[in-house]
Amino acid sequence: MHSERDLTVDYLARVEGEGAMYLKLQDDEVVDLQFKIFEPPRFFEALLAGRRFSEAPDITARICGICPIAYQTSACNAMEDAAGVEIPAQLQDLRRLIYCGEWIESHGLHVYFLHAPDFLGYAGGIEMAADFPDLVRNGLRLKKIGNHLMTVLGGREIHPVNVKVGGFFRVPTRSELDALVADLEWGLEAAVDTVRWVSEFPFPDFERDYEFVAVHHPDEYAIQRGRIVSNRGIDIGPGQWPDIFEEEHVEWSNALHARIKERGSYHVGPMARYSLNFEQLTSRAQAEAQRAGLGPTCTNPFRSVIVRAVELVFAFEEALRLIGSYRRPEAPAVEAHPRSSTGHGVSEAPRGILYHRYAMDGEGLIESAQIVPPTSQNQLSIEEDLRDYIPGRTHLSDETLQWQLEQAIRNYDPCISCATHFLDLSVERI
Amino acid sequence: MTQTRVPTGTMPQPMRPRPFRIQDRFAETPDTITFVLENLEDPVTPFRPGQFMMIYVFGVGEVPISIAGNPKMPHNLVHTVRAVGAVTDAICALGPGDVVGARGPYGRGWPVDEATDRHLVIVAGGVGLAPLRPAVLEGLTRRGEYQSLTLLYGARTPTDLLYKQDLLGWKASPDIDLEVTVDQAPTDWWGDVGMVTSLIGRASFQPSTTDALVCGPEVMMRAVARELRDRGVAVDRISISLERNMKCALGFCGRCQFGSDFLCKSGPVVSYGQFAGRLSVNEL
Amino acid sequence: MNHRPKLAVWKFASCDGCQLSLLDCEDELLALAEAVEIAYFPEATKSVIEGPYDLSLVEGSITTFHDANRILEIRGQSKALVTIGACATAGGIQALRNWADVSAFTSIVYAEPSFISTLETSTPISDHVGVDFELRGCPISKRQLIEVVDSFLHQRRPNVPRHSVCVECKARGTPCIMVRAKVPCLGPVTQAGCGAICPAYDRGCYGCFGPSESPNVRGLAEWWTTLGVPEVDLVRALRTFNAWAPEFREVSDSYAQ
Amino acid sequence: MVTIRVLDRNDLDALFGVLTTEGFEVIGPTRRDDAIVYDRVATTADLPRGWTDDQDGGRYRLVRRDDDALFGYNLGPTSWKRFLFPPETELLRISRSDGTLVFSDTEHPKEKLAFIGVRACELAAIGVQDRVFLDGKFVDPVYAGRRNDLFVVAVNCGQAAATCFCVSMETGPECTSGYDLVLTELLEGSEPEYLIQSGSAAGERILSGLPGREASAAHHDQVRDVLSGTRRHMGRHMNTAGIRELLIENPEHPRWDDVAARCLTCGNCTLACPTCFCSTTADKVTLDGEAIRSRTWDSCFSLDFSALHGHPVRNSANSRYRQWMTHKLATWFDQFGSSGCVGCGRCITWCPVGIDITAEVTATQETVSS
Ligand SMILES: Cc1cc2nc3c(=O)[nH]c(=O)nc-3n(C[C@H](O)[C@H](O)[C@H](O)COP(=O)(O)OP(=O)(O)OC[C@H]3O[C@@H](n4cnc5c(N)ncnc54)[C@H](O)[C@@H]3O)c2cc1C
Ligand code: SF4
Ligand code: SF4
Ligand code: SF4
Repeated sequence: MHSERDLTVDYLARVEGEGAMYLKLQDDEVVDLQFKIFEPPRFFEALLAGRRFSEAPDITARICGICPIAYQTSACNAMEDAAGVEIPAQLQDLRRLIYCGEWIESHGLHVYFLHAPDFLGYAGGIEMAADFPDLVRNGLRLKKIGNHLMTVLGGREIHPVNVKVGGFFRVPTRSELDALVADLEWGLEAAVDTVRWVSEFPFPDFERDYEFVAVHHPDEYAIQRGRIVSNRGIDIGPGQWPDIFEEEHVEWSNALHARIKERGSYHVGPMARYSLNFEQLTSRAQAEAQRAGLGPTCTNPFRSVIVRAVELVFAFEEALRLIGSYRRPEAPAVEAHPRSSTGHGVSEAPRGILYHRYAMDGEGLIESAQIVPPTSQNQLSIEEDLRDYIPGRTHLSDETLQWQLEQAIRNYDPCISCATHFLDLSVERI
Repeated sequence: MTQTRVPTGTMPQPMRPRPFRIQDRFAETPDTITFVLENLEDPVTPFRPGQFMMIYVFGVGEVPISIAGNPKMPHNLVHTVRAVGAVTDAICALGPGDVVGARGPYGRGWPVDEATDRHLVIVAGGVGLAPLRPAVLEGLTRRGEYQSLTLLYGARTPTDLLYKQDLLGWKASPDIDLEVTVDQAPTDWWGDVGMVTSLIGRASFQPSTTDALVCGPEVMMRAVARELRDRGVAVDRISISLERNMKCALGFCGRCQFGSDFLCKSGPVVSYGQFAGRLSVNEL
Repeated sequence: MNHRPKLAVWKFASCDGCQLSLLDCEDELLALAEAVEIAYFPEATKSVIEGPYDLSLVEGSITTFHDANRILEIRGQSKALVTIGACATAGGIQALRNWADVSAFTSIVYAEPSFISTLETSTPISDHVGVDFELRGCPISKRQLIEVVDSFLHQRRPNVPRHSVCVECKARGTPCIMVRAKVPCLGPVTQAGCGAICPAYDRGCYGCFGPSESPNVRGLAEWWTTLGVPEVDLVRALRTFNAWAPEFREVSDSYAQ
Repeated sequence: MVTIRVLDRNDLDALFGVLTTEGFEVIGPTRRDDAIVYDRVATTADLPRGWTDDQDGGRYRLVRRDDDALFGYNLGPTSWKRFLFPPETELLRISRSDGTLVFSDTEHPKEKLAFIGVRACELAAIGVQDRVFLDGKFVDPVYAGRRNDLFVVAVNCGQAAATCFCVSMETGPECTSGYDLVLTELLEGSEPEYLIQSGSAAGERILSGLPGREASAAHHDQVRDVLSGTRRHMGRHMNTAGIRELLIENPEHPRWDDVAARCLTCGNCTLACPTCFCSTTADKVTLDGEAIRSRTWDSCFSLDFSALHGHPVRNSANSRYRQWMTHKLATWFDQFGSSGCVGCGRCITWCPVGIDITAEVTATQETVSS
């Protein structure tokens, strides 16, 4: 006798944006699986055409309210590549600092509000607060510190106004940054506690053999700049992106799927960064990771929550270091003059690599644009995780299975707004 | 340079209201409510007819509202409020036992003292009767001091009339000549139909020794004042009560300016003679 | 606690930033969750409580047939409906398609345009259903969001001034950037609410809160041209996150000709 | 008694020192964001040494001087009202308890302010706001609290900006009253010198504790020359004869439409003006249920300012510009016994589209008389 099941999640919760999952099962076999992104398309690549190169950071920030700094940074990197300008070290440091703010805010939100409730069996962070008020309050405070850092440097936390091609409009004063130190020091300890707390969550046994792709920089745990590397031999500059990666368009989704040419799926995000750049974490972050039971790589996607917490420790330490060594740059930005050229830019958004490519004309007008956000890159990997996760677990009730599958999606902290520039989960059992 | 005109030390905030408890609430019309307020800090709130209070609703805001009670009975504060927006809606939603803030009284009232030995003609339109009610009550108390006391009152429909009990009593009283008119009326209506201006011609008073007090919508006040003037009432013997936005009632916020005057200080009651020019300027 | 008002948060075409603003109210969030019942807010919680809802916050613009119908249903289930953010109040940046040929747009982005169903236009929610209050901004201000939610809880009108950004800029004490540095600024015709951030960070306001209560956009445009701003840049400046707002659109169209 | 001395820059630093020791918070001119603004200053090193301002309608630039003048500029965007009448002030807190409302005045920490570098027109402007906030039936405690212990170090202007017209308004350039100490910066020698004169007992006392020299006749001559030079170089002029009647009697003048086409109704002029005092008051309710009532700067250019039953009385730009200008130059006389304009020119410079109150007056005068 065959058992046929359909599981459908029409509207995935606790992800940024609108998506769904549809799964068709025949016995233990996955017959059909679609991770759908129905967030309406907004056509950013098209509407960028004809805009001035200097407008790209502000316009592309509107692709995603959760990680605007990532968009602004990748856009700046690409435009600076096109214009052929180098960003001096002090301004790079400031970029890194504001980016730390975004990591703190985004990871804080995901760990405490979006992901932890899955492990502890709550519908959401607010419901969790009823039983663990102090914990949730700490999560909020931690996240707020990230937001505050972005506000001081960027003017506001969502769609900051201070980032521009070439650097910043205005650079902060020493005293503005010093005022952040006490909070960041508190945050660092709170992040350490976070690692210890999440390391005790119940994790399913589930390991996958991913091709991890992340940005790598010889001098630092890569955030705002670097080359693209993988554990299977990729090591390219951002400009070679189109040689290695491609995007395909599937019928069920408003988001393009990115893949490695010929090889297929790959995995970007905290686990990729951690596994590829472990050596460059601070010793405290490494020690906390080890204490939490992680080795130098992590291949259980459910444990990404620990990796995010480790990255929180890192981000706080890094922010403190950057503030400690801050010297106000002479000029807030270097001039970028347009020229007819194409530029590529990558940076590590909280969810993984964010790639931008622009072609501009001699007047500085954008001719074409391509934006590949982390969630598009992880789509195949997410679908594969789901396929692999099901065998041996089909005895579970629809409800439990559905919850666990949703959780498997949330492992990626998918950002659907990004992916469409992109969830409903449906499982059908035949 | 050191400013010695004012004493140093802590001064109370003049914007601070005092708590008043609603004792009673009557619906005058579907959107207009009369409240009787009890001062929770002082036994009395003395005022002059035509003055107003700033009434505060928790979390919503503060608005100027005329005092509609009897000046001889200052133990309670009576207000009639028409719900037209954020604060007035909130006030009208309150009931007995609720507490509001109130500060005042503020402003220049009706010149009832100046009118002694003369004819006192009071003309009201719609809710404009609220600020005039204290003048009517004062006029009745001091009836002997006036040659005559007339109230001409117009409203859109009989339902829109305020103080219906008062009106019936006044109608029956020999001390006051009351004429009431409405724009539209059902068949059982006891008063007139037509504009309030049409009542002026019929009322018996001696224009040259008349003081008129007028309150209603601005267009109505202009029409009434012109009619009174045409009958021979001196323009500076016609008083009107003007309305402008007010936030402080102390002369600080600047909002109640009407040309050269702050209505919170030189108004709300002003002389028509002085304001006729300004009233004809658009958007002043 | 007796009946708490039910709050729902809905999403249409948008970046999620405005609803994230609610989660960014770190100091108020838990108190808010006590004052209201968060009945529908998928970005924050799986749990769904059936309508009707006392207050619906709607983010995003209408860009698909499906969404044009969905907003009708939401309106039907909502006692009060407040739109949040430039997408919902003016069509957002995606309203730039309203000047373009959408099929061309689709083929620029997607390899298989036939998979994509979308409307020709991106339009504000108020073009489709009655709206009780529009909260502007790209993104909205947290402070104003709390004010609006609180005002609906207490049935009072939100205190959200509609005057120009200049009022906040002067209160903040920033020397006007257009006057002191000839930097084109949309502040004088843009609604306050952000706290006049841009000029404080040494750049001109780019109009993300949309037109102010009585914007003389043409007057400002003429002044910009005297400052040497090319007309094409003027048009671009008016065509960003509130491009489809009538007061901005009218002037950008007249300069675009 | 009036004491007159001559100080050099170091002696001036001693003045900063004495004021700080006496517990004053010293506010003075300093360079920030490409402008000279008023903010906390600690020593003369914080002053804009060697900088001046170049101003015109809708235009302000900082320019280097070829000397070390500390007060060699005219006026920046900040006016002193910012400190006496702050942009936002909490007035009250209201809480609900035991079925009643409890109103508590917000306590404001006592401010002992010393202003350094107040110009003659600004002294006049403080005088104008004193009449608004202190001399009426009600006294504003916030203003009074800041005003009472104010110590004013004024400066006679050594130059006039292209937007200045204090001579027309009879408020400057010479400081004649309203100060505790007044300085004139003398730039003839190799190092700037400062002739300082007391104007109050408090000034007298502070001055007596300062170093410095006797003033010579030559010093006095220099002061006279400085002031007459400034008087001759007024950048703007306003004919104030009959101005009150002109504006009050011409509310329907076509010039109002002309300016309305240009005016952005942004309100900058009112906010930059040192005498404008208008405000709004609103509640903010915290989620734990306390209401906070605060007063913030407002402007007759905002529609809510004149709202009656939801509709503004002054809806057109025309009527709002008319309210502003008529109030400044005409109805102010009736309300407060002086002009509301002191001739500082800030509204001209800081109007983003350069609308010029003096030019508007002239245009109206010309068309009315012809
Ligand atoms: C001296 C005086 C006496 C008054 N007496 C009464 C009275 O006895 N009964 C009565 O019902 N009404 C009276 N009014 C009118 C009443 O103050 C307004 O209806 C009320 O302010 C409207 O506020 P709102 O918040 O309900 O309306 P909204 O329209 O929501 O208010 C919007 C804004 O406009 C202001 N505003 C609107 N209308 C007025 C107005 N007419 N006057 C001042 N500010 C206004 C409010 O303060 C607020 O700033 C009086 C007004 C004045 C000036
Ligand atoms: S009106 Fe203009 S010139 Fe006159 S005091 Fe005000 S800002 Fe200065
Ligand atoms: S000009 Fe306008 S803002 Fe200034 S004081 Fe007069 S009414 Fe108030
Ligand atoms: S005159 Fe100038 S500063 Fe004043 S409101 Fe008009 S445009 Fe703004």
